[in-house]
Amino acid sequence: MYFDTIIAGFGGQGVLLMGNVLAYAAMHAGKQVTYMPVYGVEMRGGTANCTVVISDRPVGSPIIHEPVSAVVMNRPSAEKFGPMVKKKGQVFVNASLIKEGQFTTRAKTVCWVPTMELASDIGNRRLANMVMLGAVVQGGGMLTIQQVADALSGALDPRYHKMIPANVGALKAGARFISEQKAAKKG
Amino acid sequence: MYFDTIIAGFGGQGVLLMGNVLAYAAMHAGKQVTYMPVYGVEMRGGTANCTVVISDRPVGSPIIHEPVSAVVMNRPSAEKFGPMVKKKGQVFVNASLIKEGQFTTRAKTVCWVPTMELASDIGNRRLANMVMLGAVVQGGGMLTIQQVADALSGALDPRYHKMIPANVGALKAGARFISEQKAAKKG
Amino acid sequence: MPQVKVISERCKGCGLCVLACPKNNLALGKEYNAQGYAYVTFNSDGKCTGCAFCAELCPDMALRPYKEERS
Amino acid sequence: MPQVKVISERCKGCGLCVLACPKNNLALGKEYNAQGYAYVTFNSDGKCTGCAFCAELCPDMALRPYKEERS
Amino acid sequence: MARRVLIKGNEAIAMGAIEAGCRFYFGYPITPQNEIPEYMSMAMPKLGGTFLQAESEVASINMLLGAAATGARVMTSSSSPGISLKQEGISYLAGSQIPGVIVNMSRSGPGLGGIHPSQGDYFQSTRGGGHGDYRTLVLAPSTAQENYDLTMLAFDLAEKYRNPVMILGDALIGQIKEPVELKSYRKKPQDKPWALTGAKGRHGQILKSLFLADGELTDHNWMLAKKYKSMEKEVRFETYRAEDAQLMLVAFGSVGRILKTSVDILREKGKAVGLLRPITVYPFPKQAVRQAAEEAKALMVMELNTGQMVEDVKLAAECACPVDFYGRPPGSIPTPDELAKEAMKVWRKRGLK
Amino acid sequence: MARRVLIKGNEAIAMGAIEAGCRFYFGYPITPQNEIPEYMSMAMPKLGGTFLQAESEVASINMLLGAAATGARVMTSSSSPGISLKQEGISYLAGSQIPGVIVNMSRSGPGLGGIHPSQGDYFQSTRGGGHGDYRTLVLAPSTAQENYDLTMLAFDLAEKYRNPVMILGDALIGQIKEPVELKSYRKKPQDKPWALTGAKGRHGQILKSLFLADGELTDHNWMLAKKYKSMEKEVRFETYRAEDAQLMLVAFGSVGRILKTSVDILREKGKAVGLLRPITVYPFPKQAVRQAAEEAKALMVMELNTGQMVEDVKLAAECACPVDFYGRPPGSIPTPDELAKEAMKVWRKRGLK
Amino acid sequence: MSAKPKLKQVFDRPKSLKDVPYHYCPGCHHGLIHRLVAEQIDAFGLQESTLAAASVGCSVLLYDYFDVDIVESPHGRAAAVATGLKRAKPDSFVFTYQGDGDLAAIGTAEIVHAANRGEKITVIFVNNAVFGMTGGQMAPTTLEGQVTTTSPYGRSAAEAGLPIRVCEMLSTLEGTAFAARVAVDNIKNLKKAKAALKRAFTYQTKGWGFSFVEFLSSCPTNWKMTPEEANARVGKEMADYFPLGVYKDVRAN
Amino acid sequence: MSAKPKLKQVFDRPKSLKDVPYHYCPGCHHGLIHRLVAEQIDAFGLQESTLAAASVGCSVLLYDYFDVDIVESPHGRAAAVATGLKRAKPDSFVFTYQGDGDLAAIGTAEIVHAANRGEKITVIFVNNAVFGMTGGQMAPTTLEGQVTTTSPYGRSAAEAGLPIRVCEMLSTLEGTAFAARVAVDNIKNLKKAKAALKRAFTYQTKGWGFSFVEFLSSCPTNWKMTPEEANARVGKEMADYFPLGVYKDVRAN
Ligand SMILES: Cc1ncc(C[n+]2csc(CCOP(=O)(O)OP(=O)(O)O)c2C)c(N)n1
Ligand SMILES: Cc1ncc(C[n+]2csc(CCOP(=O)(O)OP(=O)(O)O)c2C)c(N)n1
Ligand code: SF4
Ligand code: SF4
Ligand code: SF4
Ligand code: SF4
Ligand code: SF4
Ligand code: SF4
Ligand SMILES: [Mg+2]
Ligand SMILES: [Mg+2]
Repeated sequence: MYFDTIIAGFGGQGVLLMGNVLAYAAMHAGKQVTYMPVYGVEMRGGTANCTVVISDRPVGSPIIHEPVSAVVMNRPSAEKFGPMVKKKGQVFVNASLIKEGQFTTRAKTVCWVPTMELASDIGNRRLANMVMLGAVVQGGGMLTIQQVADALSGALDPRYHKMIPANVGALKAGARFISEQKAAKKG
Repeated sequence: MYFDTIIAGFGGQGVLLMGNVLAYAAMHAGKQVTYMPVYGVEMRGGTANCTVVISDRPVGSPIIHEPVSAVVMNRPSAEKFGPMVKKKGQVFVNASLIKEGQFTTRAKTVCWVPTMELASDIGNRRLANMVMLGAVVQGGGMLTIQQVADALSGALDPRYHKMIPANVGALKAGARFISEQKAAKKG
Repeated sequence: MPQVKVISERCKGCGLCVLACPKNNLALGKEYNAQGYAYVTFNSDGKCTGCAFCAELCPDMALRPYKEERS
Repeated sequence: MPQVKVISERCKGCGLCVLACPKNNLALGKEYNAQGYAYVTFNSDGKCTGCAFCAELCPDMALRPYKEERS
Repeated sequence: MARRVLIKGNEAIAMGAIEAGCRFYFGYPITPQNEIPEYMSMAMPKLGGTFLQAESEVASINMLLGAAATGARVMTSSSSPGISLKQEGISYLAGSQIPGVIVNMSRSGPGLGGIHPSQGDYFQSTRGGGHGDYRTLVLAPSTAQENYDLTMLAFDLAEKYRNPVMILGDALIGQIKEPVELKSYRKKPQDKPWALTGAKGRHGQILKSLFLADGELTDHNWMLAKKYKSMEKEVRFETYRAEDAQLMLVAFGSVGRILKTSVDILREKGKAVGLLRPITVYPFPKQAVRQAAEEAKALMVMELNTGQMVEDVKLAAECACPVDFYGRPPGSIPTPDELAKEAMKVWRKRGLK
Repeated sequence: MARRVLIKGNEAIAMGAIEAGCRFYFGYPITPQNEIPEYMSMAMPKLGGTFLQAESEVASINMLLGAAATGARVMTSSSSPGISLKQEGISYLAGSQIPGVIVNMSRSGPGLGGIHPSQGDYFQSTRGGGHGDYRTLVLAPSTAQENYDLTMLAFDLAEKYRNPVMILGDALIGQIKEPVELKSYRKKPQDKPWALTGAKGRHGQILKSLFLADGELTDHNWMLAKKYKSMEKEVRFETYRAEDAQLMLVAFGSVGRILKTSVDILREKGKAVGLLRPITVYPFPKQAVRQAAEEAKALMVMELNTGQMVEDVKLAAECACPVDFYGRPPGSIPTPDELAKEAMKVWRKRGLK
Repeated sequence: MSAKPKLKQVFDRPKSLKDVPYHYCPGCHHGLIHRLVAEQIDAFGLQESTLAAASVGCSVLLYDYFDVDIVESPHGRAAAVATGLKRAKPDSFVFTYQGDGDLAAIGTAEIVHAANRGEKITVIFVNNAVFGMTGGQMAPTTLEGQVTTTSPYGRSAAEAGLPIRVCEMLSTLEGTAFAARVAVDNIKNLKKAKAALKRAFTYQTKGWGFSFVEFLSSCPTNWKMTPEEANARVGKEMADYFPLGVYKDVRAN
Repeated sequence: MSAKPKLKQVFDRPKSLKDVPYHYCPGCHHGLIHRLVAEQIDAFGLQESTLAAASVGCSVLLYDYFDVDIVESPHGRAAAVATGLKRAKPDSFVFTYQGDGDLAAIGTAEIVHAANRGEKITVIFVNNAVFGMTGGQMAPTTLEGQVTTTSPYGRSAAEAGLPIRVCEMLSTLEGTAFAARVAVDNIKNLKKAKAALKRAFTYQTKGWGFSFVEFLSSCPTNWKMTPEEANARVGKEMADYFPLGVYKDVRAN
């Protein structure tokens, strides 16, 4: 098993948290995992990204030039990371902020996830990141949604533990969306 | 031709000037020469010394562990440098401040020069250093007194040029003393 | 009539001009620019005096106020 | 009678004690110590008060003043 | 049982230090190591320890010098330009034989350069960036776990040899978040008769590097030289799939870890390629390299610079086999594939099969 | 006709600098190089130049950086601890490609150490004491005359390569007073389009070392690496009675000059001993050493430290012949006799006749 | 039909600033301070003779914005670099632009001595009470009790001392000819800031000596505030501890 | 015959000074200042708990004289070293002993920040207006017009600025609790110096904060004066520019 992804967006969108939760879940699932944030001056200007690599073998490089997948939460991220994804890879696009034609990619699979709408549906627009994470886990298949849900208590600061059920709901909403899409395609 | 010497004494005795004049004279006489002062913390406490090496060949080391000669102007210097002089070497001792038995040396030749008395004789006690230099040149034989006298105008700051005749007198007085001693010994 | 042009691609939506305008002529909009900032919009209902306070205090020089030329 | 002992090997002949003594009891001598300094000498002709100014101001602690013990 | 946590490389260093009993930290912010002072500022007050943000790197290395002179376990951390500023202080620590742990999460230089992972400070760390003929022990971790473990070791070595010990990493090593097993430190309380604790029941004692009397400094330097020689027994290195390797890759730190994947890639292609990863870069694993040079057909050094450790490898290999080099200055991180390709070039150049 | 004067090595440097058109000097006192700032403080005002005593070595290297950025010829000088403090600045100069001449009349270390002649800063000078993968040209004079001549050369090289150039001496080289012939400098006025002179008739321009964009820093470092490679043509060395030498001694600076007398002593005894004295220690005279290794039966390196340049000699010799070493930490200066004796030990050990 | 009155642009970018966007965070005062400095460069006609010493901090990319000759300084050393620039080119206008970490922490010796020597340079000191670029660590000017990433329990006077008032300290030095503390949180202060800058420029162009302008500045990102909150904090807490005003003006008549 | 009255020694070496001769030049005040410090160590009973940070200057060999625990500091860094000592051993009495080159030139940042943090240490600052150890170069405290080996035409205010008054500058910092400038050129001043030192020691032993005593000191060798002339210069030219007195004493009632 090998999976990697670059998760990118505005600072406020919680992209680093997505990466952390994913990495934490992978660790708990007994996988080898690395998480690598951007840091320093690159953080100015309000964008953020991180790379997560999950594998059965020790992870050599935590930074990936041609990722297997990318999760792009805003347009500049889509423009930057879309083109880097492998041909056989997947791009998870925040359809709430990014429109068709606004970026290029070689990737076979592009999943458009209306994160904010789905998050609104479950009552909290700020959970858009967890919705997306649910979609990524479902689409990437490297972990189960349950494994991620179980990791939340460890990954989140105790202050936010009361939010766990809502987060789990968001994860599931995202996962459901992907399943439905797949079903729709097949059907 | 090869000659070296360590010239040592109190700060105020003009030992560095002696070394400088000697080195300057050697340069003018077409010799290879190095002059090396002590420097830094070693200067605290009021003592000073320098090493002059004169040779027909390029001078490798400007610092000498077993000098051919030493010029000791005060007792601490005699104690320190007397024992270092080569067996076949010479020690020039300031007999005005140092008494027999106050230091040890292996050197064959020890010249006791009553520098201050000789300087007083020619009317200026402060020329004791030049008296000693005259003695050293006469005793060492590496240069002539005339060569040293000729070098004074180059070696001394122009401010002191009016003192040159007196300095030459002192050089000669020192030289004369050595000649007389030698003559006495022979005779 | 005095007015203010917003260079929307330069605006970072900080809202300092909104604070600065004595006439409440500026407001943060709902449109995002390419940098992802919800940029400010100028409400040209005639209250603008062309005082340029907004432009003076905009850290990103995103505003260009205009005023009638005195002749 | 108050008096001052000079530790001649410690004296550097700086003369600061000479300046310090209100009674002019100290003077630079003509003898040199092993370090080559002409050390100070105490003139014990009875003017010394044992005030210790000289010792207090000697940078090299070369002086030891003595005074009658009050009983 | 040891707790397993997902933490940044920098945090692993801070936690390792605290576990090893470090209660004094002096530092000055600089990317990419800020998580170390930040962690310390959070943790130290709770432990009754001292976190002090100094006015500069120069001040912080000298605060370390002062605190360490009392026998305490003290750490400072910085990154390349800041480490340059600490060189005078490090030289004093070495000269006065005061222990201390100095972390360099190096940046890319020269000058301000950038914050990309880089191995441009190898020479500075291993060959006395400061003045004088001294050495520091240098540990080069390649995972967050090693950060934790080697930091504990660093304190032991520093005290054992009364010498500064450096931990040399880069942004990759400092910023990576990985699972770390929090082993506990087995304290070996050490006698420190040299420590300044007040002249109680003894005369005042001195920690200094100035030796003015004739020959004293020569003796001091010989003593230090002997000490450095004796450090050679601390050599640590790792080999990976090295048995029967015809081409032995040599790399440390971040490149060392990336190359493991490259070795896997090459082995899958049936190429007998192995890896020798120095963990101590001073003392350098000379014997291991020498042996590899005898057993393999070729050595290949890879570094994030234009050629530094390769000199140590050549000196150690003593011409027993050819030593090739692939250098890559900072600016982007090489992938396992790229490095595997470079290795294949040498494989072919050297006619290996 | 050239004037012949009896001057100190340090004065020779100051006079060489002034002759080469240096009109800006920034420094901070430290033994054994104080005659340089003292000479400059005397001479500069008369020449309309600037002598400025900075508040520290850190400040002075940065004043140099500022003044040199305008295209002026600028010098600073110090000694070991002060040079350590300048390392960050030197790395910036290298990264921003700003020329400048830095004199290190080195002391004996580590730490405060002492002021004895010493060669403990060889590694620091030749292998980037500062952070990052850069190099400085390093000239190692051995006489007052060379101090004078090489200082003039240093300014030319600094500008030619837009790089800092170091002059590496020690107390012997700085404090010795010797006859010096005051040759005059043939000015080669150089165009400096990079210099900051004000954005007149052009846009503002920048001297910097920070490169953030993807790949930019990599390119910058490759460019620098190429530049360093191109410096190899500046190699300078001297041989002394080297023809037919069976044992070739290799030494620089103060030991290099002392060894000439040792060679004379040995030749008088009929031993075919010669001397190879690197004048540039970076770039190192690799080819000359390599050739010597092929022609002689053995090389022997002598240094006032416990082993630094010997690594360069070994790397250059590439095992073509054995390389022996005699090191002597600072504290006392070896005499020609002593060194001749050490050479004889190797002579016998290697079975030479 | 009366002709529509012609509209005239009443504000524009200074020409010594390049027409590129800043990398600063929304609401950060750095950009505004840049503009004020550039306006004076234009007003004094100094674009062609300005040499700037950039520093290390969020404003490290100064040279991407100002269209004048600029040299990068190592962190904290801009005042020394500027000394070199000015001594080598005495007819140039030389300024530094430094943050509080740069100037008041690591660069303390350099600024004190440049001021004391009376170097004829102008120092723009941007005090935002935090190390911005490195992610919000405590600065020497961080207020008591302020939470930063290295003062997680709030700056403690007992451990870290109280914030340094640089303007006051430098004003005690004979070499400091002009020193003022200003802010740009509202129009009134902005005007005073412009006046102080103008005066500082006058000092240098007339050769009157060392001039220093401290800007209280905001760092919404690291203060974890909205731009509005941060802007308000400048005028309140910050200006309370760091009083605005002209501290030294030796040629004031 | 009346018994000769018994003589009592009215002055002796303090016991925390080793009984060895100093290496200082004749008439140099360093030795005297050492003694005054040692007397306070004795008086406060601190010999067993003192940790000193020596500095680099003529007094570098401090550890050959004081019989207390001492660590050598790199030039200028004694205040940082002392910070480390005190933080690690808060119950110790920690002092630095620094020259004007050490403290007021290269060590400016360290002393400013140690003072500003209010480190509970005592700083003995020996201002002799010159770099003594290195052979008489200009110091930041060298008087205007004073000839030194690096100001051969006399210190020029235009080029090098005017001498820094450290006591005054540090007194502006909140962390400085006690600061005084004293001299030892005559008995009256010596007494005041003793009182100031005592007060400084009190500050530290009571944990009241950073204490600083500046001694105006002589350097006959590098001033090229006799000891008497140098001693006189301290009280005249030096004290004129550097006024003696207590500058800060926050616990004065
Ligand atoms: C020698 C050195 N130490 C530390 C750093 C890291 N560093 C970069 S900017 C900075 C401080 C920035 O704070 P400030 O000067 O206040 O500027 P701001 O970003 O707040 O505007 C630091 C510590 C560095 N680049 N070099
Ligand atoms: C980093 C460094 N720079 C310079 C020196 C040389 N140095 C030794 S002492 C000294 C200054 C001495 O002056 P001061 O501190 O006033 O003490 P004084 O000798 O006058 O008592 C200097 C510059 C050094 N040892 N280390
Ligand atoms: S010009 Fe004045 S009135 Fe008009 S929007 Fe700007 S601040 Fe408001
Ligand atoms: S001040 Fe400028 S950047 Fe901020 S919201 Fe207004 S126009 Fe936009
Ligand atoms: S004790 Fe007083 S009176 Fe006696 S010699 Fe000393 S200073 Fe003079
Ligand atoms: S003060 Fe002391 S050292 Fe000086 S002359 Fe008097 S006794 Fe001697
Ligand atoms: S971090 Fe702070 S100072 Fe830096 S750009 Fe952002 S708001 Fe401005
Ligand atoms: S040089 Fe000056 S300060 Fe140093 S010991 Fe001599 S008189 Fe004292
Ligand atoms: Mg700041
Ligand atoms: Mg001094």
